Amino acid sequence: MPEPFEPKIVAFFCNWCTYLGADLAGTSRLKYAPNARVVRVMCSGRVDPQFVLDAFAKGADGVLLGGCHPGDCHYQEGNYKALRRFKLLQQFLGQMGIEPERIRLEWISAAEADRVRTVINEMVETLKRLGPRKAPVETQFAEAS
Amino acid sequence: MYGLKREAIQEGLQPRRLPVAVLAQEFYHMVRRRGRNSEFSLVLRMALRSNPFILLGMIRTGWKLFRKSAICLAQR
Amino acid sequence: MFDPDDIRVGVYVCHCGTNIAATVDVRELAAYGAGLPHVAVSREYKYVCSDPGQDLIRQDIRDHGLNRIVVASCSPHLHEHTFRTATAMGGLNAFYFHMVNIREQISWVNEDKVSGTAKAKDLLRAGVRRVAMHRPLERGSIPIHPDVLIVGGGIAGIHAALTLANAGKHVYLVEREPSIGGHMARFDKTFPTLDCAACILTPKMSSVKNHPNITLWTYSDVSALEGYVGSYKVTVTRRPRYIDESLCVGCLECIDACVYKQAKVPDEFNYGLGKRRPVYVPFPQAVPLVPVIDPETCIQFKSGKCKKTCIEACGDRHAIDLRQEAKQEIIEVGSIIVSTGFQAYDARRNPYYGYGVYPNVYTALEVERLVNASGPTAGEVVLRDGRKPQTVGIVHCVGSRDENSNRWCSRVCCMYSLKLAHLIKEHTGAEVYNFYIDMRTPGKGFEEFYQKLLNERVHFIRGRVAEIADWGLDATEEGKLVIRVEDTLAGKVRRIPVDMVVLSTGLEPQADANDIRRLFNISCSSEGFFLERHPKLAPVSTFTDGVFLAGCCQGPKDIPDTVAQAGAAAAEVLALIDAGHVETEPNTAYVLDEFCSGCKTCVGLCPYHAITFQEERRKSEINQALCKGCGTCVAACPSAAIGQHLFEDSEIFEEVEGILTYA
Amino acid sequence: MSAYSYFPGCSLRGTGAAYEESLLALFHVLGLSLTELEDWNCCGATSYMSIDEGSAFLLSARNLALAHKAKCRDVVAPCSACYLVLRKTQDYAVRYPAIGAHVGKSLAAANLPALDGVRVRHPLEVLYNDVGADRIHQLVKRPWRGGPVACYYGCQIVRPYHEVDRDCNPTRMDELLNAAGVPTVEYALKTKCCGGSLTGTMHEIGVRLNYVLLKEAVRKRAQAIVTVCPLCQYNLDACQAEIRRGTGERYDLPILYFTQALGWVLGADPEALGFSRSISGQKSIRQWFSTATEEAKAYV
Repeated sequence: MPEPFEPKIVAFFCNWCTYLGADLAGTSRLKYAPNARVVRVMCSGRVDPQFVLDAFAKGADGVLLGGCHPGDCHYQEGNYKALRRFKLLQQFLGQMGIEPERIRLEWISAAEADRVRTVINEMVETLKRLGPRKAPVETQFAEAS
Repeated sequence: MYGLKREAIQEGLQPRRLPVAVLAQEFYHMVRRRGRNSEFSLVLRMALRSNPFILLGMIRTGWKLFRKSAICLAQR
Repeated sequence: MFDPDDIRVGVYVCHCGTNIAATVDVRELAAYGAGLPHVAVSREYKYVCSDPGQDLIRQDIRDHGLNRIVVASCSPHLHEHTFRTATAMGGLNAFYFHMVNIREQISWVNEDKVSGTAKAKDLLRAGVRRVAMHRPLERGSIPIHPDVLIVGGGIAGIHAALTLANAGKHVYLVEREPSIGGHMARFDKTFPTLDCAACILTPKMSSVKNHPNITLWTYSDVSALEGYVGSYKVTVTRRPRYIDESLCVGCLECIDACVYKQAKVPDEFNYGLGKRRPVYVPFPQAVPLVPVIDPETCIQFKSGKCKKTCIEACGDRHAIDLRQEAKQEIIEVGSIIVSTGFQAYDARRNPYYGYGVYPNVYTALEVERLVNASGPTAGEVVLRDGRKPQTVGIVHCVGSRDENSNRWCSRVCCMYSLKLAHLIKEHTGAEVYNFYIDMRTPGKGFEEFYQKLLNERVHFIRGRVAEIADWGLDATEEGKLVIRVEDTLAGKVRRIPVDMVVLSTGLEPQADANDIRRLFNISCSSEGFFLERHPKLAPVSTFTDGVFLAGCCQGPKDIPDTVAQAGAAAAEVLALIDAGHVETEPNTAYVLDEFCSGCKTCVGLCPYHAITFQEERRKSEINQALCKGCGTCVAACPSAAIGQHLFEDSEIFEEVEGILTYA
Repeated sequence: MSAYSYFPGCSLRGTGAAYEESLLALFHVLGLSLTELEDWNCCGATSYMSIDEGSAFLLSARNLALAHKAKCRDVVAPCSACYLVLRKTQDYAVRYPAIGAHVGKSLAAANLPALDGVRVRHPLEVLYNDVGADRIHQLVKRPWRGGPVACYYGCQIVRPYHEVDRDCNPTRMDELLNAAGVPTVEYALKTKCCGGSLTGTMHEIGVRLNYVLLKEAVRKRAQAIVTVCPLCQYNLDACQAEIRRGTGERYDLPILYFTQALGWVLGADPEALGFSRSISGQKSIRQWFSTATEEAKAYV
């Protein structure tokens, strides 16, 4: 019997809000799906679209970006930059044949441990429904770039 | 709460002829039979099964209602 | 000597007692680490953060020639600093270290050992790949400006200010109200010792006024903040009080001279139980003792047709200046203490308690003013119609421990309710009923105080009050307020008629806590109180360096705890100032000249104006002192000409690659 | 014209006949269309729930599905008990997957559509949200000649769901009546229980509850009580004679439906509002509502 599909999510969390929210989820002992692997960045504004493309190219089933709520950025407005890039990126991924649901941007504050759990669980659900990514995209990206 | 009440009625834990339980049972049977219920026959059946004497006390109100055609003997 | 290209990684997997070991197979993980490329040593250890654990790292660096360290343990927010120091002690650059979080992100949030271990392997692999890319870095250093800003002049702000000022530091104390003193100035007695709040507070208030090292600005707000730890630029807006503080001598003759012979305006300090004139001091012991003119109610401001008897009374002191305008003060400080306090829960939000509907339903703070000798009734506990209450009901947990309003326990209500019960009984001889859910008296002398009240024959009924209403069922209830409650000890519903109801309202964050939070770039916990850096180990620090917390803005607490916390915040500030400088993270961004095309995309992106464009070289340049290290410009540079120390593209690519490569 | 499905419920075909008459008259005056669900069945009420939970949800779900089938998804349920049972079914079907699956399967077996998009509405909330107090104010045709009234909401429309009004201190009926020129009194017991079926089963307790409600209304100088539920109306109405006998206190208050009061003010035919069906307070009712026809014409 084949093993059930367990999607792999690469999550880029900002140091000041979402990463702390995930820490709080830990100290609160909230349980959530073990599918996300967190990469810590100082600010969601640091997330270069290339990181996301790279993650997909290397086999991620989904990418989650986490930043501070609008107006709450530790660096004043990095999260707005992230939002702008995210919109473009989502469009671009669509053209690459990657479903827009595979990438998600969420504002999660240091207090919102429960949100971390919900978002990750939801995303795992979504990705399980979508199934493994259709085409090995590496070639597509190679052509695109 | 309903869970407890349901269990109590099923197990017969409530006092015999407790009108609350009788009402629930009569209501249930009436709706099962006809889909809707009629207040007149519901109250009549409940009273007959729990304590027929309370019907005497109801005559006065019942008569008033009947006069105002707020209850009728047959289902509409 | 080792070949610099010869990367030798040491991997340390922490059990954290059973915190990690229970749901991650640490032995398997360490064995897996040993098999990863470049790994020279891979160990598991009970507590890597302990002294022997750190020694192990230092020893291995020497014995095995390690030049990169990876620790798989808790969150970097907890122990990154510890392990960097250990790495440095072993003789390596502190930044040849990377931390893998397998506790907060795995063992605490996952129950299944198999999937947890698999996830841990992914993260460890990513960490090992990343650390190989690390380069040696140096920390920067910022000098600390020795002046301190304290926001909020309640007991927390006052105590912190005096502590710092006594240590010889200059303090700016900014208070929104016309006087310092906060909530404590409104209390009559303090629990459990029943010493008079004014007697212990007012001497401290006048010391603040007279201290040469304290600049006190009341009736003022912090309106803007720039900068960072060590050098903050603060804009304080001083609202006009229409009386010049430097000229006023506090004789208060202007108040007596006001054309309003009768005080008519509901008085904020007494929660509207008393009246004041348009020119007023909030209370007799106010600091500074300088009146305020309220333009909303002053005839001169409203119609321009006042006889201005106040100016006449002030005479040649000329302290009254009706043309005064808001003034901005700009100061530089190195550190900040936020002590903005709490607000009481608005009892109107529980309509079933009838506050605002029935005049004889009071909040606890109102009753504090009633029992206070300097309050609106000169200490007489009387109802609004002048009657003395025969029976009084005190309802605990109004706006606390309630799914429908605030879920937390406000910590002080049980004790202040007991105190009020005692005072009301003492003042009126009334029968006093306390309605409580649980009595919470954890403090020095608190439980003894509760026992004392029991002996005083105050009634205690255990149960949350369902409703307070004025409808009575029989003659004993006519004209009374009826408290309906389930007495959970007697197991029945009771109706208790009383003359007066006191609602013990809980503590909640200030209405504008969110604005304050944004201003100072700090976080709130989910209930809205400011978030401390660590609940146990850094209880007065925030995630913004140089900003500290004291008092109820961080969570409900009583006066002793508030003062202790204020002292702790002052000590943290002193440590910072006396160190003279603070080390900064080296995670700044820098421009690689050879790739910079001079497109200026980055220049406008930087919120700190750290990026300038060098016209003659046609290159961007990043000021290392101004850069905060967010990395937005790095992500935006179309030529990949900007790098960020510690968060290089190459490092992150390696990390992602590590996560996704199946071993 | 807004269109609604109408679920009368068993009571409105019995003791609550005046409610149905006045509701239809009022909706007609307001130009709202009310189409009775074809072949509706009993909502199950609490009694059914006490015997067989599974079928209880099916009973109400069937009605909701009928509304979906009729393509008129706003189901107006005037009886508070019907409203609550239907609303609860809709909620539980979503909240508890097991119930949802059970309901879904049974509906499918009966060739009925799912519950998607069906909204359970109470006429009070329909008037407040879809018509609005301002519009009611503009449409006033007759002056209110009665005394001040106590608005009595009962428990079921405000708890646990808050779509009709707030749970502790609902005010929407007061707002609508005030907009229509009907004075209301502050009535602290507005969401206290009327006893429900207890007047039939545990008679003394039921009467006692109604006594408290009436006493407080009179103390607040209300001259009538306005209700939103056939059972509340019946209890308050029918208990008064017995309370008179038991306590010697004189109670003879008209217990009206809010649809009767609004219907009167907005100019519906008084004959169609079912005033004559009330047991108590007939004297006031005759004074307030019957002789006024000519004067009302003059007023218009």
